[in-house]
Amino acid sequence: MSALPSSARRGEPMPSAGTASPLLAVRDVTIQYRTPDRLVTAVYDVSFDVLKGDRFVLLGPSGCGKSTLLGAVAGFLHPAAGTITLDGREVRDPGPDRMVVFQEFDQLLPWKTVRANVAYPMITSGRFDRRTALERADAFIAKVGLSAFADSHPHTLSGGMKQRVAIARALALEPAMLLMDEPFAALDALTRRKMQGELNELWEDTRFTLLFVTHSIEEAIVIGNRILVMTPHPGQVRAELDASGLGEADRGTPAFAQLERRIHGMLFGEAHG
Amino acid sequence: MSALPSSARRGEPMPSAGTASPLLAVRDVTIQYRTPDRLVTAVYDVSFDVLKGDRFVLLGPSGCGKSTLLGAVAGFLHPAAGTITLDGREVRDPGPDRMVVFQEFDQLLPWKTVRANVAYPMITSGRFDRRTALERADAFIAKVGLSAFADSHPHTLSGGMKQRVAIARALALEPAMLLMDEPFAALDALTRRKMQGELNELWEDTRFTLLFVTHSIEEAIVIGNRILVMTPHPGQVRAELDASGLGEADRGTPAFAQLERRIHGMLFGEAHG
Amino acid sequence: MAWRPEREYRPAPPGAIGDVSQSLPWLHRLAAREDFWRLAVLVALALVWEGYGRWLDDDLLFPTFSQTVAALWTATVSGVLPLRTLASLETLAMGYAGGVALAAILTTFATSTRIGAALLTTLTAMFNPLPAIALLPLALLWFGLGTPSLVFVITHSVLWAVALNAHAGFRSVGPTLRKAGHTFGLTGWRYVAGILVPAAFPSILSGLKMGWAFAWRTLIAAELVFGASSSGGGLGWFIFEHRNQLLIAEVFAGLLTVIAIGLVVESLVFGTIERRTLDRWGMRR
Amino acid sequence: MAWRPEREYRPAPPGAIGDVSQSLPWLHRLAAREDFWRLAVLVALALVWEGYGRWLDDDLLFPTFSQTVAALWTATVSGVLPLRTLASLETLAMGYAGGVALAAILTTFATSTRIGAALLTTLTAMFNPLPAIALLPLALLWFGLGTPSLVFVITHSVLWAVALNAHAGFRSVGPTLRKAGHTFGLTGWRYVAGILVPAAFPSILSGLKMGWAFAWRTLIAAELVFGASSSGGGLGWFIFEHRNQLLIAEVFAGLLTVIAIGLVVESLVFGTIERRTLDRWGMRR
Amino acid sequence: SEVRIAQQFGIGYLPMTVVKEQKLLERFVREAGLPEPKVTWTQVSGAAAMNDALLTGNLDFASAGVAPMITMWARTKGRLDVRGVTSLGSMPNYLNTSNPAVKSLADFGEKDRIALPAVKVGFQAVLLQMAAAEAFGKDNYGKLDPITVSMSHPDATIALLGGRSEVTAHFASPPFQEQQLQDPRVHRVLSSYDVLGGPHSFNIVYATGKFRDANPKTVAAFVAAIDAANDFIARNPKEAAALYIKAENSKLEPAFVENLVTDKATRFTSAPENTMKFAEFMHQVGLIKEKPASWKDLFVPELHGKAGS
Ligand SMILES: Nc1ncnc2c1ncn2[C@@H]1O[C@H](COP(=O)(O)OP(=O)(O)OP(=O)(O)O)[C@@H](O)[C@H]1O
Ligand SMILES: Nc1ncnc2c1ncn2[C@@H]1O[C@H](COP(=O)(O)OP(=O)(O)OP(=O)(O)O)[C@@H](O)[C@H]1O
Ligand SMILES: [Mg+2]
Ligand SMILES: [Mg+2]
Repeated sequence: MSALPSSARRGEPMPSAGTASPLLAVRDVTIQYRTPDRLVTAVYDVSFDVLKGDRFVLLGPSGCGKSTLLGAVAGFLHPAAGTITLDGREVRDPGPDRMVVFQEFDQLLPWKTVRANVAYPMITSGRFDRRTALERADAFIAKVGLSAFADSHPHTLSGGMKQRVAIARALALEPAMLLMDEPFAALDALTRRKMQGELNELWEDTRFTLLFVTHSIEEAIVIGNRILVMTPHPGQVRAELDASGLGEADRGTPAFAQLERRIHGMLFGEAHG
Repeated sequence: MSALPSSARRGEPMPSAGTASPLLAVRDVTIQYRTPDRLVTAVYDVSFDVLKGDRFVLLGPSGCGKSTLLGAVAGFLHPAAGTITLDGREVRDPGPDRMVVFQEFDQLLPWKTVRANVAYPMITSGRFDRRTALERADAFIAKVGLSAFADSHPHTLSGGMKQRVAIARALALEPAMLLMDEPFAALDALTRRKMQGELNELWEDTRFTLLFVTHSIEEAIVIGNRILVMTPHPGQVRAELDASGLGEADRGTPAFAQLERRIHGMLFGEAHG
Repeated sequence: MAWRPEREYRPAPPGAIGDVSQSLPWLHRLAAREDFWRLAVLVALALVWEGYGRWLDDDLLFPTFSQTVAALWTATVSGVLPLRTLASLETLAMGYAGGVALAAILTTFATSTRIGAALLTTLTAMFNPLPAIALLPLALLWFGLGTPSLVFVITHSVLWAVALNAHAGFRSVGPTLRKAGHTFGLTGWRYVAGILVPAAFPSILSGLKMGWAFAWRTLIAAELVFGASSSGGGLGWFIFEHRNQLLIAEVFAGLLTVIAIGLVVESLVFGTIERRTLDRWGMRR
Repeated sequence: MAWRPEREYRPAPPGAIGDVSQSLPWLHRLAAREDFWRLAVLVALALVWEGYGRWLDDDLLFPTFSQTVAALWTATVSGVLPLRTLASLETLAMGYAGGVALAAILTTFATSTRIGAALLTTLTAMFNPLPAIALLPLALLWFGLGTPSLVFVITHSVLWAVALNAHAGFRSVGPTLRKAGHTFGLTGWRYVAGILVPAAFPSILSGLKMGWAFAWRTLIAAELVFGASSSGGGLGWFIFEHRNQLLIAEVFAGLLTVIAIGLVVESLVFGTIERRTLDRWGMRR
Repeated sequence: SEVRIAQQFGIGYLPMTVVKEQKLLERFVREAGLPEPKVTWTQVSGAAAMNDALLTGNLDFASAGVAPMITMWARTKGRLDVRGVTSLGSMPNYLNTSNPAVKSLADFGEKDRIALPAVKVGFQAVLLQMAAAEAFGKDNYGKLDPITVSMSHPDATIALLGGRSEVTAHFASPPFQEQQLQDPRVHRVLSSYDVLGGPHSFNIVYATGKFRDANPKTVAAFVAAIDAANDFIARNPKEAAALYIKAENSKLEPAFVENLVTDKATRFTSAPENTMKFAEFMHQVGLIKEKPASWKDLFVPELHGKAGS
């Protein structure tokens, strides 16, 4: 990959180094899928850093390898080349230090109540004892506004409620990083907006580190402070942008619209810069 | 139900009569569900008329009975009181004169190709012979832009593509009415907008009569020329509004925003009028 | 399009509509109950049996329901039938447990490796159609006469149905749930027990139900083939013995016991499990 | 948070990355094939059999694989085994067809009415655990000695597994697909055939597979009980005859035939159906 | 008209095999002045299936051991009225063992297992009980029952000869008993002839009263056919053995089969022998509720002229 610093940043030192030491460092990562008779390259030579407290968004068209990249960070997949390190240790397996919230509604264990679902990984990971886990579970269920449903089974909840439980479950574990793969994509537009707002509030509240996948430009800007724009398949980095000044409240402002247009241009091949 | 004409329309004749004779007439309809041990009223005393060529939207909060009402028009359910007539004949059973497009992606027959899916109801309904049906199928698949996928099976399509196939299938049959129950609710925001646009283009093209269910105010205004606003459970009519002047292109205009706010007020209990 | 007026309505307040959700009369609720219809079917079948038996009028061939019940009563009071039933149930329980345990191992293996999957499907296709007698020599060789061999054959009959269903169930567990489990740091046995088993529970349960039916079928048939020693002997032997003495009402009493136990286990044991698990979890197909 | 520079990159053009999608070497592709592993399992099993048989060295109890194959060859060349196999297959086909047909009726009934559902579940719970001998008197009474009775017993063994699975499959057809079918104006039989059957096909197929295994099991066992007219007799009778003459290698040859047919049907017939339907439709669980 | 006959496996059914192969029944029916019947032969694997087939009207002539036939007689008396039509001859059944320590019934220990086709109720089980009654006293007829196990003849033979299972003894029947005795480790403990004090009928052909009343000439012709078959066997044992091997598709040595046929303990005769002793014993131990007054109660009048017992 030929790094071409944009005009604004020309001549600066290694940009990915930043100033603080990164929590997550993805370096020259290439990821391939092995199908029964082919070897498919999904992600090619991607590098980026996520700092502690970042809301880092992976944005790109469908099929560009966002989920693949997130999966590699989560430990489900192993890069064919390059390294992924979390807090200096290489990522090998999935683990409770990188909780994942998926797009699908079926990520909750249907055989457990909402409370048990939230408490379960806390207990199995051995990080909290049973009592503390249940207490924390109740606290985080309250945070996502579902206290009334703590004893319900997931199948009695709506899609949005399920996603909230999944977020509560992930946050309650205090993971080093929270990974979210289009968590709101299957929700209707109204609910989706509401959830975006809630996520931002939760972040204000607990300041977790977030790696967030989406293919909605608007969502990327509302949620992220850094946005990694990816190319179509095979996924490469197109740009790493700053969105720290823009949030929900800025929807419809000129700055918001400008960034939106800029990203749109990058994604859909119009002139940039 | 006490009909209370709004200030703007006071003193006018039976409003539901309109000027043309209605294609679909729903009169004082109450619908109840019989669960194993209870009888639940879902829709109470609802009346409205749909004229030929209308894009009639049922709008209301989740659980207010929109799907129930649409199901009764489709013939899946029978009103406990009141009558539903289509072209003067009472609706008793489902039939190919009222094709339904559902919210769920699994409404296509997975064991048939896209072409066969579109052709199947034309053949089973006996309205078209096999050859004509296949020709029409191809024509309508082209209309929704899926000609390249005519020989694919549904499981290889994305959610949006599946909904397009369902729409093509419904339109190809030339039903007296097209019923759509939140057909775009499960799509991501980008795709959703695109599909709304496509639906409007199709309507410009073929001028079918549409009964459309949604709980998105914006979608209701973009799609509908008439909007029936319903109350929360049990569903009653809150208002029947005109939106014939507003479409996609008007998103963000003051008129659009005003209607949006007015409906919002009706739905969420703020002062109206 | 002609101009149409807008309209606003003042909806009726909730109280004015009457009970939004009303109780149904008891007859309706009764008719909605599964048990009621099952009972009706049982009664109807008993009546048909009695009628046909009376019409045939040949107690050597097909005794009536009442004759069978009388024989059942006598055999129960004398203590023979309960004893034999107990013996059968004991054997059955052991064989069933063995089959389920083996199925668990085989399925775990099949779920974790390619060759394991091939082994399971191939073995199932091979051994599932084999009748119990085919195993007789090996059973006798390895386990000797009597109960251990019976247990072996029952194990064989249960194993494939349970393993096949469990494997299918495991395979159908969605990738999201799998990944979620891995994210929790679950691996190996804890992963299987914590995620796969409950997620595949509908399939596993239907395998267990089927396995149960086979176990009975096999037991009754195998007790005849395998050295039932005269001291012990289960229900199968009870049936065979009376058949040899042409005491057909007793034979039917034995079969009725099999049926009754089957119904009880089906509705009480499996029914309760289903209600406590699948229904509560919203996983009933 | 410290300030961080924005960056833009110029991604490598597609050509520069090399083949985005490469072919794998043949060894990898072979290892990915199910058939390869199945074959490996079969060969391994044959080797184990041969080894154990040689070690036991008791051809009365457990002949080796090679002895069995030799007996199979002789019996095949003499034409006896093919004849018997054919006879069995014929009976099997009739019984299987009968079971499937009855299951279709019962399931249609169960799907359309409450009492039908109760009937199906109750009858299944009752009759599924009953061994074939329990039906012997009725079979003889209604159908007489010989093939018709065999067909009846096989029908019985197939019926419940198929009906149970089909019913479960029908129940699992989603409401959307149901409604879609109704919207097309389909009712009654056209609705069942056009919507329910294909939608429930995975379940139905697994029921058919299970029914097939039972049919074999039952046939082999039942041929012993029902006997054979001097002219005919199937595989079960072949096994019984040779067992009576203590020709155990021939007995095993008979069982091997059963296994071989099972494997062929499983992989050719059902495998092909699965590939042509479920896989193509994306309905494989 | 059709005549439906069923037989089982084994050399004990040799007379029926001869009747079948030489079409003797057809001949005697013709000679009795009736039109030649269509005779259907069926093989059935056990007495229970045989009885079911007879009771459901699927058979005209059934054949089984003495014990099942007596049970059938007792249970159908006064209704279907099943009776013996003819004996298929007398043959000894041997109790063989592979335990060298066992010389008589008294030597069987806790660890021994005696295999029988059906414990307590079958032909061999009744024989063993009769032997036990003689050895240990009338009331101790059930003394050996606890060490008996149910097993078919071939399975028991494999178990006994294999020497790997607990089965140490087998109350067998021809030809299995002779095959077992070819193994030097196996010896005979007793013969059923010792128990009954002489030859006894082994297998019986029986029919329902309804059939007998409707077809008296066919019944008589059947007896005559069996007599003719017995005559043939006595005069041409070698050919009879060859006939058996061909009909049963047997892999046994012709000489071995011929030895079975010519064994001096074997008598192919239609006359029932010592059947009353069976009936009395079965009545005594409660297997049947009613005792026949004499052997003639058990059999059709056509046989009453013979030297039965
Ligand atoms: N299991 C797999 N086997 C083979 N190829 C795969 C597999 N999963 C993904 N791919 C390929 O990798 C590429 C990236 O897929 P990925 O799911 O990461 O995309 P994505 O950016 O998450 O898309 P979306 O927005 O639709 O979720 C795709 O083009 C696809 O062809
Ligand atoms: N099968 C059913 N049995 C009993 N009650 C039902 C059933 N289906 C719906 N209801 C009740 O009827 C009411 C209306 O349901 P309906 O599905 O029509 O709402 P909706 O407006 O379509 O909601 P949504 O926007 O969530 O689709 C609900 O409050 C629900 O409680
Ligand atoms: Mg993705
Ligand atoms: Mg709805």
